[in-house]
Amino acid sequence: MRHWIEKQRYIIDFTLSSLLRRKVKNIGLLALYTLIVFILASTMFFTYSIKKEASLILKDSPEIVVQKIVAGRHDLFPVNYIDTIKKIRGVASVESRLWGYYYDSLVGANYTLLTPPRNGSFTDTGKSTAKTTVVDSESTDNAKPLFELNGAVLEPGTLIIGNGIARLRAIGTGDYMPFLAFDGNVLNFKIAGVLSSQSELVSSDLMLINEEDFRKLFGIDNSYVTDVTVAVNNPGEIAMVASKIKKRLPQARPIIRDEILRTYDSIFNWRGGMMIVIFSAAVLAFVIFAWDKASGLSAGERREIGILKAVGWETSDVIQMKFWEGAIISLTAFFTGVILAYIHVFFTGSIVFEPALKGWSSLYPNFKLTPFINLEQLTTLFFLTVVPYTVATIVPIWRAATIDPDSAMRFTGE
Amino acid sequence: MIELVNVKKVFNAGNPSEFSALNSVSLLIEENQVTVLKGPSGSGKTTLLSIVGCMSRPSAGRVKLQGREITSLPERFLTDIRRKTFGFIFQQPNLIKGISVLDNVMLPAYPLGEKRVHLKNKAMKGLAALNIANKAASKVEWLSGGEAQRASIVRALINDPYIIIADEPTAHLDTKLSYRFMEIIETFKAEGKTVIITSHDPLVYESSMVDRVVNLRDGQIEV
Amino acid sequence: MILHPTVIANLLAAYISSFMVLYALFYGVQILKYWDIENGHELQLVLERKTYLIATLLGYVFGLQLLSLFLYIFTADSLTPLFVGAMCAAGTLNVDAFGYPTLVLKIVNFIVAGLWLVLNYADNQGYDYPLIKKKYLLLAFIAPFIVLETLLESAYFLSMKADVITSCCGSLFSSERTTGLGSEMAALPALSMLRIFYGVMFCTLASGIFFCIKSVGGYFYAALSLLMFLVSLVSIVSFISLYIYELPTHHCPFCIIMEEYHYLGYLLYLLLFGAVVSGIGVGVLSPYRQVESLKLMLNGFIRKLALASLILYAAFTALVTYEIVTSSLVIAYEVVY
Amino acid sequence: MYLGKMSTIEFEGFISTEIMRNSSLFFIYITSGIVLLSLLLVHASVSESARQVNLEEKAALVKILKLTDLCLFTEARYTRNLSQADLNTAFQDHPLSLEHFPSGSFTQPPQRTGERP
Repeated sequence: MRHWIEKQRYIIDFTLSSLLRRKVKNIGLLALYTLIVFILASTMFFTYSIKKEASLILKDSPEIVVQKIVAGRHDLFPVNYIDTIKKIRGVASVESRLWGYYYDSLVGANYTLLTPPRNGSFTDTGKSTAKTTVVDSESTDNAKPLFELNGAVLEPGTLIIGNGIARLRAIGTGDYMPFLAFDGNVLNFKIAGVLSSQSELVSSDLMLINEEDFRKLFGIDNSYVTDVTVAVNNPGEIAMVASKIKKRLPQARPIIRDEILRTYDSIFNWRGGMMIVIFSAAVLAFVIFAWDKASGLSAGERREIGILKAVGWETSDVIQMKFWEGAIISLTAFFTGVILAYIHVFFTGSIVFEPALKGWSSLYPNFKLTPFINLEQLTTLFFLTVVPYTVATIVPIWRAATIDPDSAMRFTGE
Repeated sequence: MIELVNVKKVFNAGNPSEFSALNSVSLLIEENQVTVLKGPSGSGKTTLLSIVGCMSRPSAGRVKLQGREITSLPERFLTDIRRKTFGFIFQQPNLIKGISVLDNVMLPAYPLGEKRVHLKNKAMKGLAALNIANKAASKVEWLSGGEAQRASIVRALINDPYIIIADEPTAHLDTKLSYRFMEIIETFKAEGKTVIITSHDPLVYESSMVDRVVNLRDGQIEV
Repeated sequence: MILHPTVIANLLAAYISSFMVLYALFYGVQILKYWDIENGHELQLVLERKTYLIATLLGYVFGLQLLSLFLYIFTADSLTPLFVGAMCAAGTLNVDAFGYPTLVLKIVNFIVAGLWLVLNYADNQGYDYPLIKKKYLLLAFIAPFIVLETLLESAYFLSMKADVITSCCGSLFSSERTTGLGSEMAALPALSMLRIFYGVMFCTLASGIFFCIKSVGGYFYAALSLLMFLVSLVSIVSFISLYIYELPTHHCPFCIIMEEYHYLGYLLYLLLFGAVVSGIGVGVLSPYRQVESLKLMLNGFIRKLALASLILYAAFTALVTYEIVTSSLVIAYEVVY
Repeated sequence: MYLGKMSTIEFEGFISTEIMRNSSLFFIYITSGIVLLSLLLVHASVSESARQVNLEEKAALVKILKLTDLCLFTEARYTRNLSQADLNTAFQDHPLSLEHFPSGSFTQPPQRTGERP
């Protein structure tokens, strides 16, 4: 065993010196290899961490969201349906939600307007832990305290806007923002507060507005809401309650929370896989390049192997040498690629991908992703980059290793 | 010591460019003797040498080394025998550029996995014996013709083989260096090694210490 | 089909190893047909060079099989959220009929590829390629299984349907999937499995030591080590996993290689696989002890194999016992879930 | 002359130039690579716990405002809230609306549209 280790060390000695001798040829291969690993690693890190973040953030989204569908298209949810849902056993509480979009032609961006629950209050974690007050929907009188966000109370005629909008329109608390109402006249709203920049991933285009203002802006009368969220006593019962709602209200479309999570999971799987499928053409080109480089031995290399074999190296020793050569190049490319990708995705917020991901949206949340890498991603990366490279070079390596020992004898000219 | 029994070597058999380098050569090489294979180029000298030196296998016939049949050994065993038994000195020094003379000399022993310290001492002793120890760390490109030849001789001796094979050793040396080379061969013979040289340089095959001269023509031995 | 990076990596690995095995088989058949050690013709020299190519290819296939076995389990685990009712990799493998057969085939292929390498190593020691015909017959036996495994794996991944939101009703009423192979193994009573495990392990170690001393009973030891392998797999599912998870109901043999359990499963499975490959290797090589060119070295090599497999089994048992002792779970009475 | 001088210096320092064998360099290189990689893993888990506070804030906001979607695909109304039915949300009916790259082309069609109740 001792001899075997010592032999391997000798072979690595020789391989390293031969690699350093032919720098130019290997640098080109290494650069391309690192680029391939870098792009694949960035894709995977990005999709995995955003998927993990989505599942962490959305775990508290409403258990069941019920919408009304008319002729296959979304329709406003009549308030009197709420009582039928309340009668279903297992339903803890039913709350209505009023939300919609407002297209701001000035900057070509869509805002999501949302009426927060009556007396919930929320403070940034920066200052103190988030207080979430339980809202009892029975008390309908509007004397209740309004929604307030770290001190800024949402009175009628004011707005709380997401950080993205503030950045896009360069406005802040205290400024005014005109809105074109459904009936043509202009409503002016004062900005009461701005949501924290930390939560941009969920709230960058969000606008919190009072219920009366929302109805005034969009002309929705009191007997309708956009949709309804249902809280269930026993989480195991969610699917059962949803099926009951479906039976009682045939036009309703109940959406369960873990379906939302599963959808996001499959979106990002699809997105990651799609990038890799597109990118596999580049990997294939690289594999062919590596195969060609490995089989196109220069006269010098051929002579060198001839000398090695003449002097006493056996075919399997030369194969081991070439294996170590491949291993050194692959490890260098793998380490550099992964480290660069990590810095690229988690420190610089994947600048390279930004144009592709942003598309045409003029209001894109700038969010910092929490780094999340595990062994599985690194193994997958290893399989998608190092394995094809190694397999592509097996036959050329074997062909190079079977050069006849007496070729060194025949070699006469200098 | 080495016995060849009607050895044949045919290249790319079966297609029009078939060419038989050796046809039924039988040869016996005694122990501790200096044998010179003489013959014009293209007479199969180098092929015969590569078969004797276990570098390639004959198409037909038998090769015995110290009485042991080695014709149909797998390459792994053939190389192992070659590493331990034969020392090769080629027409060209065939040193690998870019690595130091010391590494070049130690190269044949890499697959044996000897401890590096012992190997280095052995190599330094060999270089000192042919007084090129001062060039140990210098690059191969900076050596003169004679120094390169001597380095390749030290490399051939690194595994202290008891048969030395030299293919046209004096082809690129001037007379002074050729004499020096013959003196080195003298020391091998004194140490009990067997030496096989191919050459058409009269200085070699007429030298006093050559025990036997074999003439080779068109793949056959002239009696 | 789920377009998931790990799924793509799995399929790539599977197709690469089948391609390599078929490529090796192509030359293997040539060797089986034209191999004649006596003559030194061009073809014979070319075939001898090919043996190096095949040995290298099979070496890589063996490594790839091991890596893709673990990646396969990783993929199953990472796809779990996409399926209703799948708690972990065990559930995802149940998604369609191809999950478990692929896993079983992967393990079998890995072991057989390991045996091929053991046979190849022994053959390389002989100076006249003594086992060359048997080696390539075994290769001809391995190839179809690896191709079959690739087909099963692609069927498993391609026919997989993620339960995403459907447009018509939004919520999902897919029925609970019946658990397949995994549940029977879990149903075996834990305590009696514990006794069987230690009993069979004791016999294996005893017969191994006996073989090492007297070098008699190689086949018996090989058979026992195969039996021990199966018993260990079953006991991992039935009681060892309970102790590791410290949860009397969690029988999943795959979660132990995950992060939460400090990747303990890797060590456990590597020890087990190493032990079974070297154990069966003893049996595979025993008939060739009389072969003339292998006579002197083969006995030593077989004894080394037996010793290796003994040490690995002992380490495996030590690790399992350590887990049981340090686990806070105590299975006092017989509980069948 | 210059060449000559260099080789002599080389000779005196011969014994010392052999400071590091190539293979030891290689092993140091490998271990440093592995160390760097594990540093990344450590950094990932450290910053994950540091980010926990931030994640909880977002989760709390989602809980209070009862949000259902990430604000990622903001270029079109019907891609903003993918899980909600909308005039033509990606998942409501046929999703392959390609005019809005990239989210339009990146959303995956639901697998089993017709079969289930």
